[in-house]
Amino acid sequence: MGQLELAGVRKSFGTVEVIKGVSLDVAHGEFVVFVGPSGCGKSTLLRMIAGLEEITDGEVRIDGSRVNDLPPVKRGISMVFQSYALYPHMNVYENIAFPLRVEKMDNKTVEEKVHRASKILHLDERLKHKPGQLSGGQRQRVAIGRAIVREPSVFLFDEPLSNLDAALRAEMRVELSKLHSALDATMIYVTHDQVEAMTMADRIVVLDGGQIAQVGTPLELYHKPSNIFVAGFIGNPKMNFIKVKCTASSDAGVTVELPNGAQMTVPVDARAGIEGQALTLGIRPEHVKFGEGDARLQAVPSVIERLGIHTVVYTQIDESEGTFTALLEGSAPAKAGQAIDIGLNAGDCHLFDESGVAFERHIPLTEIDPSLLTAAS
Amino acid sequence: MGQLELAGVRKSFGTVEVIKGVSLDVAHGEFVVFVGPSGCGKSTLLRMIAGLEEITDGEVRIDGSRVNDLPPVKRGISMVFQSYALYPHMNVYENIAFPLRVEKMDNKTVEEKVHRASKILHLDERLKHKPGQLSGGQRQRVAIGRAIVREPSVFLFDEPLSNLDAALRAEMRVELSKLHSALDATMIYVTHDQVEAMTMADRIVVLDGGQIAQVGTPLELYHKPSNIFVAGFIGNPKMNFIKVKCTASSDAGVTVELPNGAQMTVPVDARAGIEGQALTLGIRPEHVKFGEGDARLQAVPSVIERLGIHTVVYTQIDESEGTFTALLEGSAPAKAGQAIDIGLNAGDCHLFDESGVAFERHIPLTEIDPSLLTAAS
Amino acid sequence: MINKYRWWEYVLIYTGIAMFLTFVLAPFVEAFVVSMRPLDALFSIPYRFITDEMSFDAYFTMWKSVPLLWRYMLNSFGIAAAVTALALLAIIPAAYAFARFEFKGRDTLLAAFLAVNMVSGAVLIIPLYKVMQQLGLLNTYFAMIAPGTAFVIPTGIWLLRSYLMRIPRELEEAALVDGAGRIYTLIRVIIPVALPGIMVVAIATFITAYAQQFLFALTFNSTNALNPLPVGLFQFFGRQDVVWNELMAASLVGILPVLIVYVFLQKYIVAGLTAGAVKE
Amino acid sequence: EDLHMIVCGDDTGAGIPKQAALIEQWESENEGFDVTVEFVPWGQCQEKSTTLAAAGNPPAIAYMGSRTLKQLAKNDLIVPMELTDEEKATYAAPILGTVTWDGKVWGVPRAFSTKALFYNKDLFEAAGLDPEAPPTTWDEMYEAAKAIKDNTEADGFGLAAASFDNTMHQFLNYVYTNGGAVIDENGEIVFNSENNVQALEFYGKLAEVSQPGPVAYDRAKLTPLFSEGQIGMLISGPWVRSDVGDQVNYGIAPIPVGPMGGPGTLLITDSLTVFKGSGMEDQARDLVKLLTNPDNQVEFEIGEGFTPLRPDLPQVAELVAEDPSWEPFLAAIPTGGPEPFVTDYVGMQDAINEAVQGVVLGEVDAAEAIEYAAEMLEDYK
Amino acid sequence: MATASKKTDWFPYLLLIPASMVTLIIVAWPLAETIRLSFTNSSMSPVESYVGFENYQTMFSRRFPEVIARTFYWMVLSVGIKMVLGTLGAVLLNAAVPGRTLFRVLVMPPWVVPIAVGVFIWGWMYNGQFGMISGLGQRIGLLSGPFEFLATKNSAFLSTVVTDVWIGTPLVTVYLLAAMQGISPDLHEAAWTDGASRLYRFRRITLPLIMPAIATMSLLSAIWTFNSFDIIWILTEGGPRNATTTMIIDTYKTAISRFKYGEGAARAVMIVIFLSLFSAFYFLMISKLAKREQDL
Ligand SMILES: Nc1ncnc2c1ncn2[C@@H]1O[C@H](COP(=O)(O)OP(=O)(O)OP(=O)(O)O)[C@@H](O)[C@H]1O
Ligand SMILES: Nc1ncnc2c1ncn2[C@@H]1O[C@H](COP(=O)(O)OP(=O)(O)OP(=O)(O)O)[C@@H](O)[C@H]1O
Ligand SMILES: [Mg+2]
Ligand SMILES: [Mg+2]
Repeated sequence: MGQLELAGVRKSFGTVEVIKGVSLDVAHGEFVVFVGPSGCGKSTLLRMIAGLEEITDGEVRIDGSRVNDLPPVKRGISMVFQSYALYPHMNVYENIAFPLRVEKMDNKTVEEKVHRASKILHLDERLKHKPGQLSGGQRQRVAIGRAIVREPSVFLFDEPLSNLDAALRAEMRVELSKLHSALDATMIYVTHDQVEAMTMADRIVVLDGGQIAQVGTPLELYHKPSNIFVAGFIGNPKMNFIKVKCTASSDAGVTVELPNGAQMTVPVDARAGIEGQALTLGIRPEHVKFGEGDARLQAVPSVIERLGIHTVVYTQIDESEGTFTALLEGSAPAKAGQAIDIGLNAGDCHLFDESGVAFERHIPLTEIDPSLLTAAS
Repeated sequence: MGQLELAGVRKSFGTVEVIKGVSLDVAHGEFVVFVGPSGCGKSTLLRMIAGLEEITDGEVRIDGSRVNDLPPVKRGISMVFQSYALYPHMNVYENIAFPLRVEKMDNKTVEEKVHRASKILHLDERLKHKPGQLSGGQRQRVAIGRAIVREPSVFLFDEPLSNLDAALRAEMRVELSKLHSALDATMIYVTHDQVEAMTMADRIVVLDGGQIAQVGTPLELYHKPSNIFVAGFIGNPKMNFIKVKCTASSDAGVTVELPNGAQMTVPVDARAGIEGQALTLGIRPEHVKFGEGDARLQAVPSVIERLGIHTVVYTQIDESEGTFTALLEGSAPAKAGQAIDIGLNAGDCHLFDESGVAFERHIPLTEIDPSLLTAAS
Repeated sequence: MINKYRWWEYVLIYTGIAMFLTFVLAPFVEAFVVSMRPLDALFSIPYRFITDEMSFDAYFTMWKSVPLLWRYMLNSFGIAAAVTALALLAIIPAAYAFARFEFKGRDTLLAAFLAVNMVSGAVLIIPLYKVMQQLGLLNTYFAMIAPGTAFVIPTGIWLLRSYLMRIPRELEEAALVDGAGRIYTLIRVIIPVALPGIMVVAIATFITAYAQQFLFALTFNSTNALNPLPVGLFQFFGRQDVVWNELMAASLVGILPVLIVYVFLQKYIVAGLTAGAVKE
Repeated sequence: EDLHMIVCGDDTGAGIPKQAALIEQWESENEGFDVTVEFVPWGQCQEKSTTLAAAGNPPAIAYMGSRTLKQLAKNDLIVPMELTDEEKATYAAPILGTVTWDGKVWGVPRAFSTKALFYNKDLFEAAGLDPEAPPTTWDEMYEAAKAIKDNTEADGFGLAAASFDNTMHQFLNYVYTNGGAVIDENGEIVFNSENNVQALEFYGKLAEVSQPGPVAYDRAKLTPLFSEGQIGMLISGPWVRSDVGDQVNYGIAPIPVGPMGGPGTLLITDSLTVFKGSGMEDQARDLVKLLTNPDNQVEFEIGEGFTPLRPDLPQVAELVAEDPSWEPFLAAIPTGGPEPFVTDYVGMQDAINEAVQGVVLGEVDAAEAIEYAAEMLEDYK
Repeated sequence: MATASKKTDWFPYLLLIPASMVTLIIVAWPLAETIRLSFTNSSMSPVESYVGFENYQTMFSRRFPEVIARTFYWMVLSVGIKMVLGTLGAVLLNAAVPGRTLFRVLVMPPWVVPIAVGVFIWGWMYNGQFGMISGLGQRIGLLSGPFEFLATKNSAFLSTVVTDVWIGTPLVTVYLLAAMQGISPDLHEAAWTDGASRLYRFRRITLPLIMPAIATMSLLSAIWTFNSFDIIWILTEGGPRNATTTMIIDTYKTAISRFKYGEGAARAVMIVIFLSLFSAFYFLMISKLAKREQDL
């Protein structure tokens, strides 16, 4: 079984607290992804679960029992390292067999298990090769092979795909997803890659400065980020933020005034006494419209990127603010230096108060097919 | 001036020919990107232009005069290395000043020029730092700074962004584009990143095994790849290929039969006597429709990735063939294991003959606004 | 292109190398010339490089005048090999500890080891003799091996430590996660991975041990059959006159084995040092 | 039991097999004793024996320069040989003097050397000198050397001044032929004398007519020069004869005499010494006496080419008859003087060498050098 | 590596046992004994008694300061030449010219030969009559007659330095060569692209980047050179007139040749003290220099 529980886990290096009280429940068989900016403590948290890093405070429980003081091997976990950490002097077979050799398993059983693993990972042809002779994707699979022969109940991955090129990464992503369904194991996966997080996770844990900013399914995070940090972090290109002023709040939503004076009522839960406050409006680049929408803004694109599928327009809404990005369709007739007409639909917008907390959006839950939320598993 | 010309350029390492006769004209001020799979000779070609690698045969001309035997500095080029090649023992100021120091320029002029460059690149605050203390993006900018102080007419970049993370890369892409327009210099840029190539290039040179596979604007390559290699290489996710049989050829196009028996007339230039031949049909994942289109295919998705904006569906059309990828809208109700109805529009399809050469597509030139083709410059 | 030289640069480089090599090799040429002359023709004046009476006789007669010569060479080789093996046994774990673990007194201990370099065997000879005597090691190979080992350990630790620090920590962590004990990890993972670095240390140790085995052998050993080459060569200094030609011949033949070892292994030295050197 | 015997030099001399045979004979007579002979190169030989003794593990017998005996005895490292009067009588008095201190004999002479003047007759002739009239006084020697230096390609004299023991030995020849001494019978330093200043002055003067760079030369390097006809004269021991062979036409004469003295030479003996603490001192003494009894010793000497210790033996007469060139070496014995007996031999040697080198290099004048050295010697007596 | 416990981790200490044992027995104990001896009048004789600082006093009352100065001069000269030659050699061997693999091998023999053997050969070379240097010098006309290199104070001093340089240079060369090869070729290409000549690149790129290697090597080399014994001993025994008597020679002469173990031990202790001071000073300077560069 692979049920995992973190209870108020803390970690300090010297006097610096790096993990500041993290609590999390992971069900057996779940695929949980940790994301967050560099240095937020993802690796540290993972290493604490693995037993590679001492736990300063709090408890880690696996299947209900405290494992704080157990060495890694006793926790029933396996870890795949970012650098793969393959043993360069052993061939693929011996690399995969290593954990079994440690257990002094007899040769026949070893062979059986290694062959089973190498079959799952399509490595049969490569067993005689040294890691140096393998491509990045193959190395990755060897590292996974070494992790699965021990048949652990929890897998830990630390940015396993970050060394691969885009094409291979896409391929491996698919293979990892398949593996997850095949193995019926719990997986905890650290990444800083949006796409990986969105495509593979059952649930995503967004970490910020050693604390959990939000936990939820990918689409929850995408559609209902609970604060400005998560909103900005999830989604690529990044969500645009515009400073607005609240003019009214009603059941229909909160009405705000854009920098150019346009007004718009965003369908979010109203709050009392917020009229006149400065709020932040969020809109994802892919929701920006060209020449249509509830509110319009004029802007002069400074750079235009044509990706074939899309056209990315970079502009500035207001002198004082950062870049505003719009993702338009491939053949959108935008041109650098020529003013264009940008539109926002109120229903696509997010709204955040001064402390960065999101207003609950009125997205009728039925609009997202609930079955979709686990479709990727 | 920065007019560059390659005439039948060849390069052998020992007995292995790596560049097999490349001819190319680059106009002054143009932004040309070299792309191609790993090992195809991109770096080698760039280094030959730079003068870092001897030219086995053929000529490199800059502004009309042969430079084969000139050392780099005499060619009026500057190069930004993939690894940046910053001098670790010098601070940012000295790194940028290095080319000027070599010229024994007086201190005042050096200071002026370095400050001008550091201003353009927003490095003013960092002049005292050593490269080791900089982030990836800052290092990148220092490398560029060192290249621009010499005010060369041709800039060469060898995968300058490949070490950066996604966010920084997007940012630097924009900055490089801005720089290009600001400096009015010719730029030759090597990358293996699709997005970089598509967004920054005036023209893209696709290299394959030491030869030019196609030269053209990004949209030309995207819409009218001249062969199956370019078609597969440009675009992400990759174009899907389906084996089809030609049943007829007329002015309206070439009619082909799909594996499931469906027929479709692809609007491409007809050729005589191809009836009955096996052809390859290409369709980009983003052009695959869901439940509509000229031809329909049934397929069972094996993996579904939900990126928020899109849903990526991986499936197989036919036992014998590779993965078929479809890029559907974010909320497309696809589910792994549940058959879906995929549709292709004949107008979106590409067609290739047995040797991989494309049939000229009937895309009315007017449909692509000509001004768009240089919009990114 | 960057490595293309103009003709005068070639001239400069080759002249430089020629001068450098002349300095380095001249003594060997001299030794060879001396070894080729019969004893009474050695002291010919004025100096001439080549003379008619040159022959390889000394290379044959030396085995007769110092009958145990082959034995001395073998001893030298064996002692150096044993020193190398023992030193590695001490160096590898110590270097590993210094490279990987945080423990109380680490820096002090490391400095202490390095300080051994500052003590030369020559000044410790008397107390050292007493140690050897108490351990009952006098007149055994071990009397030459043990002190040789002690004095190569510090440099070895220092070299190997900087090499080990470049091995990714994750390799050990992976082994730890896979359930391997620390000794198991050291033997099965670290040592094989560090082999290039160990190779350098081994070669350097071997050469040092081969080149510097005079004093200890002389003082701690009285059994002629156990003597290493440098002590053996002293037998060419007869009471009244030195058999120079045979001495030189024996010296040249004596360094041959190490030289051959070096020729075969030199690429590891440069490669392995590169990994270790740049770091510090 | 293991009887450890250290012998200096190598085992190639013709005397060694004879010695080995005697040892074997002794072993068979003394059940349970096993003699291991260790040959140690000259440069390190005495240091080694002494180091072993100081560390408490002395060899039973060691070959030591007789000059060290006083030092060893004073430090209680060796035992006296307890020779009977009869045994003593077989040695000439000056020879016995080299091993006697405080009334006891501390070692038995094993190797002995005396010195004489070698001169190249051809060079003498070439320089216009009489080849059959070798110089008998310092002045004559200097004149002859100068003549050779001036009139031939060769240099007049072979002078040793390197930092080795041989330099002091050479110098002592001049001290003894000029009536000088280093230390008197009472153990007082008498180095600072007019005799010695003259000797040193002359040594410095000889440098002018000697081979270039005397400071780089010790005995071993001078012999080849003589063989090559590069120097006209050389003061050295009997072994030079075999080294030179018939390469040059040379004569041998007694060492020329200084203005204040008479004939003289330096007598150097190396002795077999019995160390204290090996636990088999008696057996060791026994073996030493066996090896050095008149018959065995002379056989050994002839084999090794040493000057015979006991000139009166019939074997010696035979030897001289066969090879008359021995005569000058034997003749010198009665007038010879020993190496000075001090407690810090190397200290003395360094002090004297330094004085010699200083004068040869022209850095100090003789009187000053002697005075300074004499002061230093006070510490070493 | 952290484990899940807070107890002291004995494992690293365990790993240090073999090296420590050997060092303790062979170096530390004899060293302690040497320090003890330095306060006694120990000599040949089995009896010894404590004499306090007398040995140190006598040592300094003699010409010891001169010996110290000479030792440092000898070391600085020798190490300086070794570093310069080694750097030059490394540059030459790093040049991409045909034959460089062979050259790299040919540089090594001096390191590989037993020191004593190398010094015998040099002794022969320095001979004015039969040696190669004087012989060739006369041939070429550089010397008017035989010149004995070991016969005058200055030439003997320089000769010992040259031999020490000969033995020590190969290791320096190889070490610096390795350091140079560790510099990414990109850096040179970048500088070349900017028009920097070979010399300029050496000055501004190669040299600064191998500076750490030069620093470490020069310290190690200094320590070894300071303690270098066989070379001087075999060539000159410290002569002529003490011109080549360094601290280690003086120590050996006192302790072993003259059997004054107490006095010799005092000198040995001085060597260790001087070297420690020297190394500490050296490290201080290096780290200060490094810091200054960082602050630039
Ligand atoms: N051994 C350590 N000693 C001190 N601080 C540490 C140590 N390991 C990590 N840290 C600090 O803890 C913080 C979290 O580090 P961690 O490696 O967990 O970040 P991360 O989220 O994995 O970042 P990245 O995405 O860059 O890998 C960082 O600020 C880091 O500097
Ligand atoms: N110095 C060299 N000697 C021999 N072969 C070389 C050398 N440099 C490059 N090659 C070969 O030339 C071919 C092209 O190399 P190049 O570096 O130009 O590829 P690339 O297109 O830049 O690839 P990547 O995207 O991986 O950088 C490769 O097959 C490579 O192995
Ligand atoms: Mg991390
Ligand atoms: Mg490349």
